[in-house]
Amino acid sequence: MKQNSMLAMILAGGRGSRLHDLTNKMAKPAVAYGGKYRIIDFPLSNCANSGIDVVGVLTQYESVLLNSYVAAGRRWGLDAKDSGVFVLPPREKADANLNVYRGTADSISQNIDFIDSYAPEYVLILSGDHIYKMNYSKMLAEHKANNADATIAVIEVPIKEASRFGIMNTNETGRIVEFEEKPEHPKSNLASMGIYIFNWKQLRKMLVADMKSSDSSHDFGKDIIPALLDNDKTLYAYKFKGYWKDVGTIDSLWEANMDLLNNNNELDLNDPTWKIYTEDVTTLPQYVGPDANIGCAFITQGCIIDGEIKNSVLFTGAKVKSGARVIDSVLMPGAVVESGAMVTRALVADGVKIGKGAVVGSPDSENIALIAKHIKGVE
Amino acid sequence: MKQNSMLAMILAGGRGSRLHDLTNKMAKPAVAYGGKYRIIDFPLSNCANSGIDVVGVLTQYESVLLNSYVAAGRRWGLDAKDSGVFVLPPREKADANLNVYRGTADSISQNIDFIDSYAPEYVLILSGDHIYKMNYSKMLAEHKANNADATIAVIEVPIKEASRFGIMNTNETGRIVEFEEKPEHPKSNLASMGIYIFNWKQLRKMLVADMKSSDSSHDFGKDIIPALLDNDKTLYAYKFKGYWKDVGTIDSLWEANMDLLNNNNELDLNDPTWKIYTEDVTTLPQYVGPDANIGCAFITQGCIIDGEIKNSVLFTGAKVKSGARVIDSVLMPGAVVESGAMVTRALVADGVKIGKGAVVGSPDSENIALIAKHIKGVE
Amino acid sequence: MYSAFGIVNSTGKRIWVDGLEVYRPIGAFSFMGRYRVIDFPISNMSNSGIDRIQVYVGKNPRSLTDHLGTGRHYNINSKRGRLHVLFSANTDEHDIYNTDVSSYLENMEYIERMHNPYVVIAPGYMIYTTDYSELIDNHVKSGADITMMYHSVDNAKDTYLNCNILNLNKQKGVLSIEQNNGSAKSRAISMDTYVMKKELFIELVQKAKNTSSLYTLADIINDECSERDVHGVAHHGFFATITDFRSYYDANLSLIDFKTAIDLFHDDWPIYTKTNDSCPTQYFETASVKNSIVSNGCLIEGTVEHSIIGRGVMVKKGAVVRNSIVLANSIIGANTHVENQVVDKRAQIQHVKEVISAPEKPGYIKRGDVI
Amino acid sequence: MYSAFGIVNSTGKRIWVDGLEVYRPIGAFSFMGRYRVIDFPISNMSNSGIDRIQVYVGKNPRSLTDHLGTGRHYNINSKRGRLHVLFSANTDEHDIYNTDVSSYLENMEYIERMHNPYVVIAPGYMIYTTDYSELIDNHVKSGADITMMYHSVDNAKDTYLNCNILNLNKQKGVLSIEQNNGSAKSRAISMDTYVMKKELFIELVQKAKNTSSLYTLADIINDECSERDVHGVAHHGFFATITDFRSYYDANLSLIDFKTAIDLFHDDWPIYTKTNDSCPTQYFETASVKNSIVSNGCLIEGTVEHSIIGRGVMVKKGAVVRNSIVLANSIIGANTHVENQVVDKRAQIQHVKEVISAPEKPGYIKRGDVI
Repeated sequence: MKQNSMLAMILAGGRGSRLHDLTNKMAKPAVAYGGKYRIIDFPLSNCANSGIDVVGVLTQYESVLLNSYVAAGRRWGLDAKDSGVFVLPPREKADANLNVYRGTADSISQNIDFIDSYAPEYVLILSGDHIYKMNYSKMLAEHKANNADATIAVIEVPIKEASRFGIMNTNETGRIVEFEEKPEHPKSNLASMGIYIFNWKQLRKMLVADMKSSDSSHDFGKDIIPALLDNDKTLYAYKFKGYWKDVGTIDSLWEANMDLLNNNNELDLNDPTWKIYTEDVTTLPQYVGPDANIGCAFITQGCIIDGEIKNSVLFTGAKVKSGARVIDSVLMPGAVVESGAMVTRALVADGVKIGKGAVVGSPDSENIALIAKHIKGVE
Repeated sequence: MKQNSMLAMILAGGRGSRLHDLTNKMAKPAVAYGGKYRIIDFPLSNCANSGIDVVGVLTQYESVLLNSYVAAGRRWGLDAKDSGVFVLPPREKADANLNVYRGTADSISQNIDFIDSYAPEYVLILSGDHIYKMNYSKMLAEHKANNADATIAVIEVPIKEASRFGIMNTNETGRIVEFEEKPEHPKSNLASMGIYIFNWKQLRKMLVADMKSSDSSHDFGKDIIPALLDNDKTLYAYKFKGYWKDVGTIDSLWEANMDLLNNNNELDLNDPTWKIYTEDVTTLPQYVGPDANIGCAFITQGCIIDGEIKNSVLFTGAKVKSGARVIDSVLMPGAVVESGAMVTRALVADGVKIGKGAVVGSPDSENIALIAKHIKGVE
Repeated sequence: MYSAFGIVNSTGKRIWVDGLEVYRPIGAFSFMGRYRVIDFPISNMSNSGIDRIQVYVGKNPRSLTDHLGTGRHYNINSKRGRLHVLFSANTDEHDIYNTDVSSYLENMEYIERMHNPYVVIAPGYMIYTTDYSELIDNHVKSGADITMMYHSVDNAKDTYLNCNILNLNKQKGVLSIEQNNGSAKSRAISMDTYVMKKELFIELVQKAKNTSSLYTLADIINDECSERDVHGVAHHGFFATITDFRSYYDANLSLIDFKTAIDLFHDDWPIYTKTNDSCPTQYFETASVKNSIVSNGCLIEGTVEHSIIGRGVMVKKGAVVRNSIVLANSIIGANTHVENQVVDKRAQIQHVKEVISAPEKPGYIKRGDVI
Repeated sequence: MYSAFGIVNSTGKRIWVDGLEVYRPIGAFSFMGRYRVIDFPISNMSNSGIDRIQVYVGKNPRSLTDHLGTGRHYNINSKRGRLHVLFSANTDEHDIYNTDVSSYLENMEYIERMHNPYVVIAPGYMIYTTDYSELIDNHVKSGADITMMYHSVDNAKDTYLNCNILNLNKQKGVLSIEQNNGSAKSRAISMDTYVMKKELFIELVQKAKNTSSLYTLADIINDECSERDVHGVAHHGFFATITDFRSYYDANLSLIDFKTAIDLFHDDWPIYTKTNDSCPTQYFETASVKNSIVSNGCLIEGTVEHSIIGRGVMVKKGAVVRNSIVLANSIIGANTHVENQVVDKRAQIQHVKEVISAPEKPGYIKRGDVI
């Protein structure tokens, strides 16, 4: 088996503005999730576990934190001899000025030279902001077995929600016969997960043509996939079963965290055969004090708990003082809840402090409260 | 001793257009040197050997090769727990569009958040395109001993060449009293090496002010240093003795390579106490064939030599066939000289092939011939 | 700072821990759930700017070499620096010839090759934090031949009995080093931590060998006290020696008190260890945890009090764990009651419903045992 | 591809090399100046997509563990994969009980923990390249219980005498495995390379132990040949076994011929090794080098012919090196003449001006010797 026969490119340029203040200073893929992870740990760990050696990460918006985070490829074991995680922001070239990426396809087009330098047979295109575990080597095996030009991972969604997604209509062999972006009357419930395998030589040709096309929006979903279908290329759907979540809003980010509290949650972060790797943080162990009262919670190292925690997820270094209560909430890294404070149905952002006796969130709120600034105590 | 008390920032955005075709597809700091190195290996290895853990590399022009090259921090051992080499290209922010770096100082200003995240006491500013070995921890010790606001490394140049440099005029204690950029009538022969140590808090203030100034060119030499002197800050010169070379032209790049052939060359790449680290390339060992005739040469692993080599430097994977002659020349990585060909006073670029019986370069040429395209053989 | 290399040694002959030692050397012992004992001396060195560290390992090197790797997780530059594991061929722990000095002699080639003028020697079986760069500065400024660290205690009558004590004069000069015989309460316990010139170190090792095959470094320094300037430096802060089962148990449990812990851990002094990439710990509805240290990757349905829970441990419904240290990947079965125990790695308490020892004599469940 | 883990073992009892072995195990031997012997099996596995590799080491583990590190330089993912060094407590090379089977038994816990259904076992003392993923595919398709590799030679009368041979039927079924007694020229030499299910491997190890304490894996497979489907697969390309001093010398020198080398090295099959960050080699005016392999970091002023020059070697003015292997950091002094020798690491030829052995009996200069 030749190594590097498939190279992965992760699209991580998005701002994720519906996450509001969480993404003011960091790109969406860098947002924290699940106690100790960042969202981009999922595609990166999936790559490592699928035997992919080289990963390009296409960044653009507020990328300093994201860039330094993914550059430490050791976190996912992607720092061996011929492997690596490579940050690929827009750049100035001999024949082109510095310019933003015009679309998902354009970001790949502008890095053709990078991909060429590894001469892969296949290129895997991924999103940097989805939470799921997937073995891409199985998808590649299907792609090869189908002798496909492109393979697109799909997940079954409830048919009534299908009109929110890009829907793949397939024949009985799984071959894609039609692609509809957010169709009003969906014909199938197979939603595209934004995960594509292409044969590099063929994709390369299409990208070169697409770059020159003035009426293209340079997007995989809007331009490349329809063009492939128009040209009668063989596109196959790869059916994925399991947990998959696109955390586009504060509510869905909160939900995705709450999903971890289910007794047998589908994501199963504890599975030793498919670990999700992340930053190795140096902290104290998790301290549980004499006044603690913890029930139904997901809590990680560096937390110091002396209050009540119910149905909540606590991230690295979160502190809950004696007499404080945290219910149905998410405390992001370093958040502090002072004694007597009460946090309900809230997402407390990184390092934010809830002062003594303060009350944030409410059990009856429709939406989850994002607490992105310190809350003064009530004396 | 607190770790990370000094963080290094390497300015590596320059195109180096006087290196012509060598820098069409790569930034100058990525240019090959000395058989197996790239120029940027020198500041990066110096950092590693000086005990610096975190290095930011400011890139801009054709940075894909440079970015992936420096991102593999393992090459310089800069991949331990809390250390790293971080690529810092221009980026889009919540309050700013994607824009090129406007000058050396601006590239630092645009990454204040990156530096702040490490909270260093001192920041070391380096050029990515100089060849030298230097212990920055000694420079820092002098900076501390002098209680200086800034320390600038200087090297003595012949006084008649001094007008080509930025010249530091110092008093008897080494304190800088005046800085003149390329003075017509230099008062001293202490040329700035473009290596600065600043106290971060102070520099940070100046940079914030400089960003807003409309008549600044946002350059360390032109704006920041003069401003510090104008404000009566204490700036000291740190005298460096040893090999130092700015390889701005094909001739000087060739010369710097030829310097390695001296019996006791000052750069001494063989010193086990100050190694220069670089990419670990997987190649065969160096093969010397039955017809080889090698005298006065610097040759590295992966070369296959069966011809005559005199007074030349051969880079990784260069091949010289039986009956070929290479004299007073530099063969960059993967260059091939076919049998019967003759190469004299030339620099053969990466992967370029000199065909059978071809003759390139001339013993009497004033300048070194840069051979950047395949040369057809003479049958 | 003056340039020094580091030596971490735990092959001295006095340190023998029943139970856990069968499987792994003291340095490899789990500590506070997420650390190993050896993480402390190595992190101290790394934080002190020492990036060339020799670790001497004896019997059962696997667990230590696995844990140490190339030292990247201790923030040691893998090119310029080096965490170098050196082996002793003489691996019988009970062999009286198996001294620290004999391990240095076996690897003298690698000691001689060090470029650094000074050496810092620290034991692999003591838990403390200190800045060795200050100690080296102190050593150079004082002009001493040897600088040793000590920790003053007032409970030396019945603890620290496996340790050496220093007899000091008013100027903190070391008059002699002898084993603690428990005859006095207040003692200066030797921390087995030394700074000296590399050359002197080599000279002492040779001298120890020429004097007696059983001599340790401490023995020869004791002999040299009268001739040389041996200086003692006091250590403040948390200090524990892991020399027997009881001291292992006590040192762990004492750090459950957060006030004690901050006497050992400081914000600018990270204690590094090797990550296992475990996910956070999941507490279920029925969990009740108080006054404990809990590692990642656990599934907790039962009651935990005043205990240390290692990585990946399951505490099933109805189980009670009290005053115990549960090592990684053990299972405390449903409705079992574990009190005053050290439960070693991968053990399972399933069938026996009560494993309770007297507080003054904590029990030990062997690695991998299913009981 | 079917999922397999790898085992590299060189603790079998038959392999004993005089001279170099005193300092380090065969896997740690320098080969062609820049490699170690063990780089070949590990690179084969890494290139075949095997990323969990157990390396069993016996006596003198330092040089091997230093060289292997965490396996990053073999392109093994350090999280998902693992280059796991396992030790044998029984470290006496001459001890007849020190079989490969005994080292597996000692570490059975780590074999059992592997998730992969198949195992590939390769020796740490043979030099060849092959794609194990094809071998595994072949194994699964053929339905064999065990697949073994062999290399057909026609000089088995006076070489490969330390090796096993396979007796094969027409369908390449293995009828028996026996030691090469030199009775025939044409033989199928066993490459000590096996593919089988993990469960069968564990079963065979247990069976070997129950049969005899001296049994090796090859012995028990020989016993099982009649009961099970043991399939032989031929290997083509360069093949060398390092089982004694002479075979070490010959294998090295044979690869000076570039045509032989390309029978071993292929463009898409990198042989990884650990870099030493040496600078390129400097040839001076007076140098004359022909027909040789030269490593980096050398300073060459003298004459070198048909030799292998290791890293950081100095060949001084007027010196002549011919038909020799000079290992790292040795010095060939001015006006000395070295012919038909293996000069071990850090040796210095200074005072004796001629070190010439007969071509049929090459000489050996010990590590660090100054002569």
